Amino acid sequence: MGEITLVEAITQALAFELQADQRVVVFGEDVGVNGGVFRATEGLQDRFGSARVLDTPLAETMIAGIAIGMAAQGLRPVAEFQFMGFIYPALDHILSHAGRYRNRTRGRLSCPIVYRAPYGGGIHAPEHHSESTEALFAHIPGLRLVVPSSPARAYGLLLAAIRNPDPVVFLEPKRIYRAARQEVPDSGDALPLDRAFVLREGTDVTLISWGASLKETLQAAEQLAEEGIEAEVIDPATLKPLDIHTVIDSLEKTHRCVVIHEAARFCGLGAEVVAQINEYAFDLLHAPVQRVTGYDTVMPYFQLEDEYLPGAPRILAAVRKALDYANGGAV
Amino acid sequence: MGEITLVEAITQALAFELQADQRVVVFGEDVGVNGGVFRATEGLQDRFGSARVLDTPLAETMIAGIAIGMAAQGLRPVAEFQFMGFIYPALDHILSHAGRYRNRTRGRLSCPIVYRAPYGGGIHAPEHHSESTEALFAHIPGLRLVVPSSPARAYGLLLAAIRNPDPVVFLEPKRIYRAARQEVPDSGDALPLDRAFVLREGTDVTLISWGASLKETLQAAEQLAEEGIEAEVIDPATLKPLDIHTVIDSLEKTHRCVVIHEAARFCGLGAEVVAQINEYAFDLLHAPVQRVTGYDTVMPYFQLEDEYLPGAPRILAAVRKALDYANGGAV
Amino acid sequence: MHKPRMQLLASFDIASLEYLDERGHTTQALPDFATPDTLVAFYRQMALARLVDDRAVKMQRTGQLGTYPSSLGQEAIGVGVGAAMAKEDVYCPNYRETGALLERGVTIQEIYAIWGGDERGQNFRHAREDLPLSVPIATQMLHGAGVAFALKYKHEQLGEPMRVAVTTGGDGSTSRGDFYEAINLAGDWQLPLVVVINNNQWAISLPRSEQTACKTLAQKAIAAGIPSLQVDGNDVIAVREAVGDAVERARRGAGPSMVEAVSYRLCDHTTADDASRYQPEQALKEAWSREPLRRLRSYMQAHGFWGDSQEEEMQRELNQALEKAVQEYRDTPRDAATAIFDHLYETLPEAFLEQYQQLRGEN
Amino acid sequence: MHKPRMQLLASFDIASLEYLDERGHTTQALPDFATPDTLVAFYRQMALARLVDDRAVKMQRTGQLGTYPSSLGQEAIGVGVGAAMAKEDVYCPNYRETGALLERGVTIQEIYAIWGGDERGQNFRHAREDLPLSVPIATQMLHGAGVAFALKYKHEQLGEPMRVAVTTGGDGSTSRGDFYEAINLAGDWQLPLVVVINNNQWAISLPRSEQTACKTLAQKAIAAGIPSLQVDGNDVIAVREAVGDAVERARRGAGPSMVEAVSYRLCDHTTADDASRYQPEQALKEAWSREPLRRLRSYMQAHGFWGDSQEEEMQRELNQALEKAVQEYRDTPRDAATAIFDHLYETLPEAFLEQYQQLRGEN
Ligand SMILES: Cc1ncc(C[n+]2csc(CCOP(=O)(O)OP(=O)(O)O)c2C)c(N)n1
Ligand SMILES: Cc1ncc(C[n+]2csc(CCOP(=O)(O)OP(=O)(O)O)c2C)c(N)n1
Ligand SMILES: [Mg+2]
Ligand SMILES: [Mg+2]
Repeated sequence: MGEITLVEAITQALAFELQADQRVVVFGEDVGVNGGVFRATEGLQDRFGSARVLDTPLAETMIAGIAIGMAAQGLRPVAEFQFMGFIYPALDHILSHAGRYRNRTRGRLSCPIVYRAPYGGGIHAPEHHSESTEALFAHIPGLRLVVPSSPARAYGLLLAAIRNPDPVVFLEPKRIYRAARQEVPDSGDALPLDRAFVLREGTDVTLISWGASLKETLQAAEQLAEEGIEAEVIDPATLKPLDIHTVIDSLEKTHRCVVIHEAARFCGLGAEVVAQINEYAFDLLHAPVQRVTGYDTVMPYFQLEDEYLPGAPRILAAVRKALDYANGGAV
Repeated sequence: MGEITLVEAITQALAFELQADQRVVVFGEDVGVNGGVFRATEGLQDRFGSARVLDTPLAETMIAGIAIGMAAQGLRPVAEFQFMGFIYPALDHILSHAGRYRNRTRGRLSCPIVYRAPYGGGIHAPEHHSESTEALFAHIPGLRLVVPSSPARAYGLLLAAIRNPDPVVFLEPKRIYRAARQEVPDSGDALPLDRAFVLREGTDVTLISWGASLKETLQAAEQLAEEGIEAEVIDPATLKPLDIHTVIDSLEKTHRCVVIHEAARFCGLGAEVVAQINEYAFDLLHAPVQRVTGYDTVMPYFQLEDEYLPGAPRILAAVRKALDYANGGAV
Repeated sequence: MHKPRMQLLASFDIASLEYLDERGHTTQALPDFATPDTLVAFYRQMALARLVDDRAVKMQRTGQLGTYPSSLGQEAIGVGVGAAMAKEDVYCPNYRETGALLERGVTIQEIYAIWGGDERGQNFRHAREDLPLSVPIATQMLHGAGVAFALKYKHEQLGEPMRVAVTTGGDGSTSRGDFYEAINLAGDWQLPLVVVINNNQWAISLPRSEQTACKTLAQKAIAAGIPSLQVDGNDVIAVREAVGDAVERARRGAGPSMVEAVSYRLCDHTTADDASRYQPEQALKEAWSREPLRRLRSYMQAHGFWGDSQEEEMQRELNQALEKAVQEYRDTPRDAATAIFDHLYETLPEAFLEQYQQLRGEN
Repeated sequence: MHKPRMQLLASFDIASLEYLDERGHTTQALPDFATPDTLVAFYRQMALARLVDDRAVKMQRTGQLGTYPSSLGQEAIGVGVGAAMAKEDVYCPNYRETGALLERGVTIQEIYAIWGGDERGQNFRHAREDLPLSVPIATQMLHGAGVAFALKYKHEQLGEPMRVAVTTGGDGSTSRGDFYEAINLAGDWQLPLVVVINNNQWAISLPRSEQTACKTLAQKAIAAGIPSLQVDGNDVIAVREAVGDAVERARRGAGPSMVEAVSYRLCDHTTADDASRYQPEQALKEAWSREPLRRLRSYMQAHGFWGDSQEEEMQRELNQALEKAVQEYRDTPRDAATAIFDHLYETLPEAFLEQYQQLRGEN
């Protein structure tokens, strides 16, 4: 088989489920002949036909909306938005309908939909091609929000998302689409949703991140290890619902925490992580949880995007702030 | 003059600014002849003509989008969305353009727009008519987010919003549109944006809320006062940017805090408030900040909406939890 | 200035269909389906819709129901649409189609539950596959296109018989991008979708003439490359014929089409509205002279298969059915508070259990 | 089955306009503006656009520019549109209109800055009121409608001279609700808006034929009740004539209209694309035979006002200008990091000062 990249793992999962389940259809802009602008659907139309892998006209509201009708009829639509920057016209249908259909009909109809989109910055793309607005989806009731951070997790979580009986927004960190290769057997085995993954064990500080930022987070952890500081690194993977238990377990050991994300800080997902830690682990904290995030400004055009993205130095600075925090926390 | 309601204060502010500034135009669905479904624009078309107070076709993306072109040409558009539940198709333009135009053009063009919408539950309206999704807008860079909670603040803050050189999402708590009357002189005096209002002083606990929930929050404060517990009640009013200083000042006295909002909890604005308190006032806290919020489910049809909305009993329970918290907090 | 020479690329016609004029006189031979039995059945359903709406408005006034959108004056559209569909077709409604809902087997109690603030009303006992009532204007049209895709897919890929999706929306809905994106996709993918525009001349306070510069709403289908026509929406025979034709076209794989049915909203937008603020009295008076029930009754009476005794008998029966439904609605106990979580996800994620318990008063 | 009798309500024709055929032969008398001087100026601008695009692609390949969308093959549309506008009109562009941008006075350096990842490029030195390049497809059309409203408002309310908004979008843009909502409003409010659809036959990999079932894109204007026509988008004279006519109509208060200009994308969608994956080689070859520069040059040569020496002289001049611009682009120092906050709000709110300082390395 050989090792595959994250984006290849996406393709592999789509192919597996298209093969296994006749109800699965894949559609979006340029996903057919062209195989998607990132090649995430490469070869799928050839293999499964243009009745199951479809190029849509250019209309995101439509892509979101038809998925709901398809799902209500028992299909398993997997809809691609070409970039997260073009998902906003779809928000109405995701929020007003996909996340509500089961509840609205008291279980009569449901929306087992996967809305996929590449997301995040760092690839020197034009404006609107580098968005990280996962928090918008995290606030919407009735959804799941999933972000993979490795080929194996991309494969296993996407399978889980497609099989999940409720709608999932599945954001793919495009900066690491091809950053690493991994052996990912095409076993059809899903990974659990709603469960965090501990990527690195440690006792001194808990680092929480997801998607592409885990790259810098793990780098920072390595660097800390050289100084004898052992960071525990947690990838929630499912951002909503959030597996806070894994975080609390970690805080029992470390008592210090840093949350890292690319998105703007204000009302970002980091805030929810901090709030839940405040609620469930207040007494465990020896220092305020630090947030290392994108700034509260627009994702800049690419000449300045590295200034915007939280890199290892900013993560390290935050860790040191947490570690150096005057012994003891509140009062 | 007599006392006026919150919705009348909105009308009064719109009329003042239409009179004072030829660049102001007001538009939306049914805002003209009908005066708006809540009568917020009552009489304005009669007074200022149908060239300045306009009924649009039924299209929210359009309403958001044309405001941007108008503003780029130097007008001061005030756009109404009939209910917050119908604002989502507008999100793309607000996020991708209104919040970015000044930055994108490095100051050449800007978007001094006010996007108004009635919001919140509690009036026994049909589905989609009771939304509180302010957090979605709070996450968007380049915007201001303002929620008034009294006739006087509605008047002064709406004037400030219209005069503000950048886009403002102005959410009007419809449950209290007519809940109270107040003398509001038509002086044309704006209130400051980006500043919190202390509605009640107290020393024992800080209650933070906005919009309609302040009604129950203040009720709870009164009830606490009867027991000798003095709550300080803060209305941020401008939810983004958030005036955290006023909150910290309060925490210097109270050391305990409860945040109350109608919106769903997960990634709600309460999370940001908690996160900033964690960052700036960690040592001040004697108890974890409590969040009293809507549940993480869809706003129910009205038979169950009172189960959903955070009422005074839930606020009181949270205050007691904060007050009873085992002396001392962390460690 | 010299006018340049141009080459003609394409031409389009929009036509309209009517069988019964305002007085109930036929303007052309009726279609085969228009037997006395069928027409009586249509009339009965229209009368029922009117009763259901009327009672709903009264219940709202006495606090027994929330805001309610009556379909007074538009009964022919609802009933014509409902009658044109096969049971196994899928209806994707907006919120103002009492007649169509009743035809589809949605019960009166369910309709009242929905507007009485109870999601259980959307859990249709009979029309299991029909979509729930949709409040956000025109969104249901995209869902309808998705349903139509699924029906075509199941026919072509899984060998099921071809079924058709029918979606309705108002004149106002034709201004929304959703409407347009739906018909464009339907044309592009040749989906078995029928779009019915219920042009009742008003979108709350905005008259049809200010909604768009178009002469007809039917012509908007030209932008999607799909066929369309206008029908007299007060003529249930014309509605049934036009929609039936569209449904059959879709069923035989000949693709989508659109029907603009022109009627008039003879009531306030909803019980929360006061149409006298914006609606010319004269227009309303004139519209009453074109309303759908009377003209059909005139025709039935003129042709000798309807009279006062049948009318009385029918009204009695319908009222009985209505009373029974109202009683059942009133007797339905409020849903449990925990219902707000019970159907949010198939299985409530652990992360929300604490909130669930809080709601149950357990912590 | 008996076919029902229908009444005709409305008819619509879509026509197309051309002056110069593929070989540069006139198919009808040219409009008055088409003097040798003007045509040379058009040709020159088209040639410049092609050079600017060509160099951009090369710079991208060598890492000096980010992703770039060339307008190769569509120069006649850009130049025709730009030439049809008065300086004081307002252009609301999409992202692929090099010719129009240059006509509007946007500098080559600015175009390169934008695609080189620098917002300063959007701060047009000359076209101060034109909207920035818009990446989210069709959104600019709504902004254009808003601009048109403002121009009409300033004319009617504030006594300013009437100006016109012109917006462009691709064939793909006509599938988005934004497009439709914009033209519907423009028709409804009779805005001074001209919508130009640059139909280059592709939306990335989706061919025009799969974007919509419509025979023409021009017919989509029927859904908004506004006039439209198709022009040969490889014929700069036809584009200039049709858009000029539309602009003048809007200027005299006669409302909006739409022009579909048919050309062909002779390049990859952007430098990030590989069109050979989806584009039939033959189609590309054929399209080259219709490209806009050669046919105009043939005409100019045949009519004796252009020859090899003029061509060489022009190419030399254009290349000089280009080199100068490239040099200026390369010499522009990167913007300060704090720029990401400097223009977010007119005045940075206190709440974000801490982040600003962090960015400056101050804490
Ligand atoms: C997207 C959206 N915007 C606004 C509303 C508020 N609203 C409810 S009905 C209505 C008018 C609808 O008019 P029309 O489509 O003609 O249908 P009708 O009510 O006449 O049946 C409006 C504006 C809504 N429900 N959805
Ligand atoms: C709303 C939106 N969706 C998707 C994209 C990604 N995208 C960029 S260009 C393009 C195709 C556009 O085709 P067309 O409108 O014909 O313009 P052209 O590129 O051919 O000039 C797509 C899908 C986008 N920029 N905006
Ligand atoms: Mg209507
Ligand atoms: Mg194109």
